[in-house]
Amino acid sequence: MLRLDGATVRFGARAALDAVDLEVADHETVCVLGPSGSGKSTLLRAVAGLQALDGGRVLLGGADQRGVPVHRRGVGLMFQDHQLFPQRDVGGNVAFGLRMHGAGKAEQTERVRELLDLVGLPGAERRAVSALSGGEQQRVALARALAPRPRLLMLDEPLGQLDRGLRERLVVELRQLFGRLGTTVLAVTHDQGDAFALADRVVVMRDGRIAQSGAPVEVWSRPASEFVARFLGFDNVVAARVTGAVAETVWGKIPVPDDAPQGERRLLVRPGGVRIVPVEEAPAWTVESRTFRGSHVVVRLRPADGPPLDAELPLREVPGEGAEVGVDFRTEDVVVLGDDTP
Amino acid sequence: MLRLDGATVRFGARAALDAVDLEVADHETVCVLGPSGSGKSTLLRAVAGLQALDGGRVLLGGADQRGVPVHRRGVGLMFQDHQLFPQRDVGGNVAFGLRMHGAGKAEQTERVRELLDLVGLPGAERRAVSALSGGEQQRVALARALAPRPRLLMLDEPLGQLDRGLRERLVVELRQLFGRLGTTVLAVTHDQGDAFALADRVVVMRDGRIAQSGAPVEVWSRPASEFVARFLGFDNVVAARVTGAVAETVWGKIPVPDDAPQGERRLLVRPGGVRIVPVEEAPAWTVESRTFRGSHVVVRLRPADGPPLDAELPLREVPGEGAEVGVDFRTEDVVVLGDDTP
Amino acid sequence: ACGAEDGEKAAGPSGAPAPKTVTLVSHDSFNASKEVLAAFTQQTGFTVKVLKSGDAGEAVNKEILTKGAPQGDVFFGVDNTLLSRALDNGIFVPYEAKGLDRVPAAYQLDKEHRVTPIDSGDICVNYDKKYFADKKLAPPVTFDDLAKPAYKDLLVVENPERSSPGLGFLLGTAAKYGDDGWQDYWSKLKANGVKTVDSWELAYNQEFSGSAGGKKAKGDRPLVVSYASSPPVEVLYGEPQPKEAPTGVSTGTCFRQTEFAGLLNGAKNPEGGKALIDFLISKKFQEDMPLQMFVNPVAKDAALPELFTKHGVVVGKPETMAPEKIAEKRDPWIQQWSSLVLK
Amino acid sequence: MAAPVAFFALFFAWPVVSIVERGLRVDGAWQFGRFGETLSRPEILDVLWFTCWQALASTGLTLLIALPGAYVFARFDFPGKGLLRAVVTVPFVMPTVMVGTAFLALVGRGGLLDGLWGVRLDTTVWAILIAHVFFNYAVVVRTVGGLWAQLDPRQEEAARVLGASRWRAWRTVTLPALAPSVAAAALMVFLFTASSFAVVQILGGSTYSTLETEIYRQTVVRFDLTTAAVLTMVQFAAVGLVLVVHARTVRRRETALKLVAPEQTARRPRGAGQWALFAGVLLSVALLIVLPLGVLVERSFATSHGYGFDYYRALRTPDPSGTFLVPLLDTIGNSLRYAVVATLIALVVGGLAAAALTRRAGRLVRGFDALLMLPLGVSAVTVGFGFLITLDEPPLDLRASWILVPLAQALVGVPFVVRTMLPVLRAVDERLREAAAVLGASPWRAWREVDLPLVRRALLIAAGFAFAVSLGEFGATVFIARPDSPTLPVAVARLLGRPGELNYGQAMALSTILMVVCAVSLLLLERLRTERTSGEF
Ligand SMILES: Nc1ncnc2c1ncn2[C@@H]1O[C@H](COP(=O)(O)OP(=O)(O)OP(=O)(O)O)[C@@H](O)[C@H]1O
Ligand SMILES: Nc1ncnc2c1ncn2[C@@H]1O[C@H](COP(=O)(O)OP(=O)(O)OP(=O)(O)O)[C@@H](O)[C@H]1O
Ligand SMILES: Cc1ncc(C[n+]2csc(CCO)c2C)c(N)n1
Ligand SMILES: [Mg+2]
Ligand SMILES: [Mg+2]
Repeated sequence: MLRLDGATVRFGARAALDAVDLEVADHETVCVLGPSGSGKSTLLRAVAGLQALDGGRVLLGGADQRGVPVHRRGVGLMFQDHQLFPQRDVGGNVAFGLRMHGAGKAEQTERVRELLDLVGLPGAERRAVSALSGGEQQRVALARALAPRPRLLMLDEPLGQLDRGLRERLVVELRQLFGRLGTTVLAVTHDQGDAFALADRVVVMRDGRIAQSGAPVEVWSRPASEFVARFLGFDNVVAARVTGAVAETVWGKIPVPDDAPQGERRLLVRPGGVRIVPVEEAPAWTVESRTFRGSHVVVRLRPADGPPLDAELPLREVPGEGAEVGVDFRTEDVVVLGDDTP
Repeated sequence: MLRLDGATVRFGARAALDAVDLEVADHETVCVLGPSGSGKSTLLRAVAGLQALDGGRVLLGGADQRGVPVHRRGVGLMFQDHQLFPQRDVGGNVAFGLRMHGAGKAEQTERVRELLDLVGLPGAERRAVSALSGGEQQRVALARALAPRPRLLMLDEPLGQLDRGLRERLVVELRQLFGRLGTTVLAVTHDQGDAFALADRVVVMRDGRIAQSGAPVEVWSRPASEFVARFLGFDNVVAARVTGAVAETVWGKIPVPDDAPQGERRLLVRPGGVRIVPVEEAPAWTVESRTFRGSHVVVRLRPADGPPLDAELPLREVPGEGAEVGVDFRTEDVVVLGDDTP
Repeated sequence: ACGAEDGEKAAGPSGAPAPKTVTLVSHDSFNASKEVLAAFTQQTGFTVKVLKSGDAGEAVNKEILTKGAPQGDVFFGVDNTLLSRALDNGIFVPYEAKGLDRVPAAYQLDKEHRVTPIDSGDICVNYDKKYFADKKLAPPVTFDDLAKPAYKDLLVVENPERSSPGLGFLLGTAAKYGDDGWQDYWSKLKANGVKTVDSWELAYNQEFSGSAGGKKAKGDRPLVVSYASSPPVEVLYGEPQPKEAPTGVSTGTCFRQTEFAGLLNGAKNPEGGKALIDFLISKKFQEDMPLQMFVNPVAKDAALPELFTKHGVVVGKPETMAPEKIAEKRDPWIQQWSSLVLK
Repeated sequence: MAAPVAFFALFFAWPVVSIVERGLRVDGAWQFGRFGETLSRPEILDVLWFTCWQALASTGLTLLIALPGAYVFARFDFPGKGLLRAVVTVPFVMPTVMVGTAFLALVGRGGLLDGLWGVRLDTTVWAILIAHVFFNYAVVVRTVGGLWAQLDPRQEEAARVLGASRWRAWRTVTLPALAPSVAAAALMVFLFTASSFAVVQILGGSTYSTLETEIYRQTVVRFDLTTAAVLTMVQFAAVGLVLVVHARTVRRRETALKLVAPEQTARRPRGAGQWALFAGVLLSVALLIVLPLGVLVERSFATSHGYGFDYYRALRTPDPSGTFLVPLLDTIGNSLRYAVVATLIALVVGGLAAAALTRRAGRLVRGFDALLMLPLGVSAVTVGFGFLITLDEPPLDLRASWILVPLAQALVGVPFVVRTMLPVLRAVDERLREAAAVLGASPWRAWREVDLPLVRRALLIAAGFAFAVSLGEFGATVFIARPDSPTLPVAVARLLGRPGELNYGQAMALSTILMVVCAVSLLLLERLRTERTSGEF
């Protein structure tokens, strides 16, 4: 469906997209993740033809898109800042794409109703967009992008301003909708939960390049680099010397999977893989802080030496602040990381 | 510091704020949660004086604010859609409040530098705001709101467009900053993680009213109503008849805490409190779907009768789709809910 | 700012010691050389302040509107076509100027001396000398000539409704052919290809082949309604000055215009005003006038400058008409003329 | 609000009402019967009909030709843009007499069209329409372009990704956003062309006449003040009607827009389509504006013995008859001084009015908004005569005072200032002001810090207009300007009113100087704009 060949976009000296190669198959849903300013929006704009490339190519359905005007590309884009049309009401905004594609009045009305139902704004057709709350505006923008059923739909932070309940419902319904229509989707999100729930494949960007790309479970369980690991929120990264199934670190000896690469490496311990045990051998770990995170508590443990270690614990297992505890690692949650050149 | 007495704001027939009573103590950080359109932004705007009240009062430091113009209230507000000044560069935006408060040139420069460092945009002073990515704009807006150090700082979705890593760092640093300066903070967020990490107290809104207010742990562990429970993402709610320490439901008998209210009730089982056990007694539960959620997997279980049940399981314990399993409940994760009139 | 304050303070309201400034209100074409005005100041002690108030019609109308509280003391520039309007509205008070005896009685149209004749000029057809020389054709001399086939498609005139030479020419034909005869004459002119434009500027600078502007605009009309004084002015402003005027005057097509001045009703400085009117018909001013406003003096003792004697013409018998009659007939004639010539 | 109201009451409403009253009440009796009588005369009806349809046609034609120009100026970046923007504004200052002459050279006998195809348009209505486009091209380019350059281009992008072609996106998204400024421009063009005087007179021959020429005729030639008053009332009614229609259309379209810094929206043309548009606009400017002006320039150099600076040199030497008491070159200084004062008055009064009108308030404010526009649609003669009979008592005996010139000029400048600024001011998102308020800015400070930078471009455009208008203003100046300080256009007119090659040549030379003075002043104003903004950035 979509292919990028060395796509490059430069703003002054800075490259917002740096020779990006990416392929999205028909009917696939790909989520783009990455820190703020890593070039996610620029990627979507380049595909849509809103941002001229300084190098490389964009292909849609195998055809080079150079010189193809935006409206002929058959792609849809939901803007990060919505860009609703202030002169039109909600209905007029949602129906806009349909109108451009020559849909009849009745079809427009019907589809607008459907979509507003989907995004949880039934009956909002005649409301002014300036009188909507932030999240309501985002939902109108989403409905507007969905309306003309483009073959490639690109969404820039489609759910960012919605609460969790609504978001989870929408993720499920969007997935079903895309499945039913066979839409190819390229979505930007900063929420890994959304990305993992929505995507067949995730792409992690860093400074205009692709740092890792793969199925959600794969990226999650085997981050390719320290950057990806840290980006996924794993801060428990430490230098290690791997020998066989054991890694030596400042945190002590840590069991690693058998097939782990050997030698001087960076090692990730997922917080969920840290268990608190009674102090067996000195030096003990000190509980430095506890952050309540809803379903679990993140406990920061300070070793005698080396960087602190975060452990994700159920509420009922959390030790008191300042307590001295022992630590045990679960092998499945230990990952030996690859090189950190993105 | 801040008190609202029956604050009411109506848009046409609809009340965006419906007799809201709220008190925020000095140096307290309160997070406002709530579904999209529940009146969170309206609440902040009313406090700032940008939205006239149709009823009730706003008091700051004990003084009724009726008739006090916005710029004399000594409050800061970061807008949900940023509203950066398009004709000024990043530095000009951040320095704006300082300038209005008569800070000297040198102080401005120094403080702008500090704040841009804080939000992770060092050296961005001379950049045009229209050339920033969405997240970068949000960070500039945050810096701009922080700059004049208002006694009451209100933030509307301050971190919504940022990735998890940056957000977690900022939450920690902001908390420290507010602690150091003694700032009173009223922040809107849709991210419960942020709310729980940042707030001394959370306020959950529903349709312009306050549905629950309390310390994060408290709200989390004892949602006051089915609405709050569902809003927090707990969909495992079922009708129950509570007798002593046991509740009878369509899901079978479920153990409840000893002090639980008795009689016909709604019952919440947190997904984390559902454990999969081998099938012991018929009828068994069927694994309907599995959603990968990063650190855990949400498994939807379909009973022979009644609503489906979500279980949050570690990756390694997830049964295959379509498998028949048994279910066990952990008493600590079962909550008997209160009345659902907000 | 704009350096206009000076001299104004002296013009205090009446009651104050005799004002030292006398204000002359006139139309755009008024001009006098500095030395001459300075001489007046020397003679009388009054400084002259000049206010130009639009074209002649506009200026007169303004005086009528401000009757009783005029902008100045003396008004100069009402001609015989406007005289009745001015007199009927009573904007002037009688004053018999000193030295009026030097002005022929024919010019003195108001027996009550509310106005004093100052200058006269003739509106006549001008011709492009070169054109007629090239064509070896004698230029027309009389009104009748203009209607002859030899001069078909050669004449451009101004719309009498919008232009004062245009009106003068119409009045000239009416004087010549009579109240009921001029219509016939104009029908002939029309049949002979007369062209009408709205203003003198257009006729002279655009259509007339004998002027600098007309040449550039490829003007193709060698006959135009202008003034008898136009040829000398062409010489004066030639670049370089030619030995002979490029244009001539058809002396049998002229209508005489006389311009008057009068003391304004309600003048703040009537003494100064009277002195100024005296001065306007003095030999000094009368001799300065021709080169300033391209008109002829009315005082018998005033000598014409060389330019006029050399390049000007003597109009023997110009057409004239009484102001009262002009006032009465002007509008209906213009209307008739319009439907006759424009439709 | 009080200052602009006082200004208008004193220098517009009072004089005009007085002169109308003078006409309508003869010897204490109201002459209302004259309405029916006047309005039933077929030639008056002809005049009304012609006035309206030619103004509508001129307005439509101007929009058609100038909107692409507005786009090019707003969204394209090209070398010499500032100069070109100044050049298209030059017609604005040109005395209409000169313009008539220039146009005759194009469309008249022996003109370009005549030479090429043997087509002559003089005395046809086409000549009038084209000249009106020539005059008012800049009105559209500047008013519309001012807002256009600040529109967020992403709105159009949003339409494009929803399947709209470039043209469709423009029509459905950009045009509605521009509607208020397009309406403002159309309104100004309509009022100008409806009250067109010299253009109709020169290019239309004696065949056509507008309400304006008719009022002039009744007032000045026939001195029939009653008929003139009736016609003035008709003019009022017509202008009022147009204003109501305008207010109606605009009110529904005014929305807060996301405005961006204009510097960031312009870029080089890309692709064949954009280059073609660019070239087309350049061509139309060359044909419609540069060529007529070029004719005047050419004539200022063409002496009887080839090209040379003779006429310019003559400007420096005293007139052989001593007609002008000051060397003609001094008129430049006079013109500039008047223009600067008039611009300042217009900016202050218009700026205050625009600021007051920004907050869309009640009927009263709207009425005032309309009142501000009236001077554009009311005959200069009416106002001039009105001045004469009202401002005649100390301390307001301004009849002979120099200040009357810039005051009269400002009367025309103020509507420009208001109409160019309002569409932008009303598009400023209220929440930007709110953002400033929560950061500690008082309402006045917020206006200065938020609105002012956003309208500064519009303000400078308006200043350019006001300046150009007063530099070229003729109708009011000619009867007020004192003989010792004539302005450039007045001097040109006096020169043209006399026979003689030198007079004609000097008129051309002086007109050329007027063009250059105008273009240079506008360029300096543009410079002011870029310098100030770069400080802001
Ligand atoms: N100016 C307005 N006119 C009419 N209705 C409005 C206006 N502003 C907000 N509303 C409505 O009031 C309700 C509350 O809006 P508010 O912006 O406070 O919601 P919110 O809680 O901030 O939502 P979100 O999380 O989506 O930003 C919404 O239903 C919204 O549509
Ligand atoms: N018009 C522009 N001019 C200059 N730099 C730009 C422009 N647009 C974007 N950038 C820069 O390019 C980089 C990538 O921007 P982009 O908008 O693609 O980021 P993003 O990944 O979408 O970030 P976010 O999550 O914050 O929206 C950023 O550093 C941004 O500042
Ligand atoms: C038809 C028409 N005539 C003249 C102008 C030029 N102009 C605009 S304002 C102004 C000053 C006097 O009102 C002048 C001369 C125009 N734009 N449209
Ligand atoms: Mg982005
Ligand atoms: Mg909100």
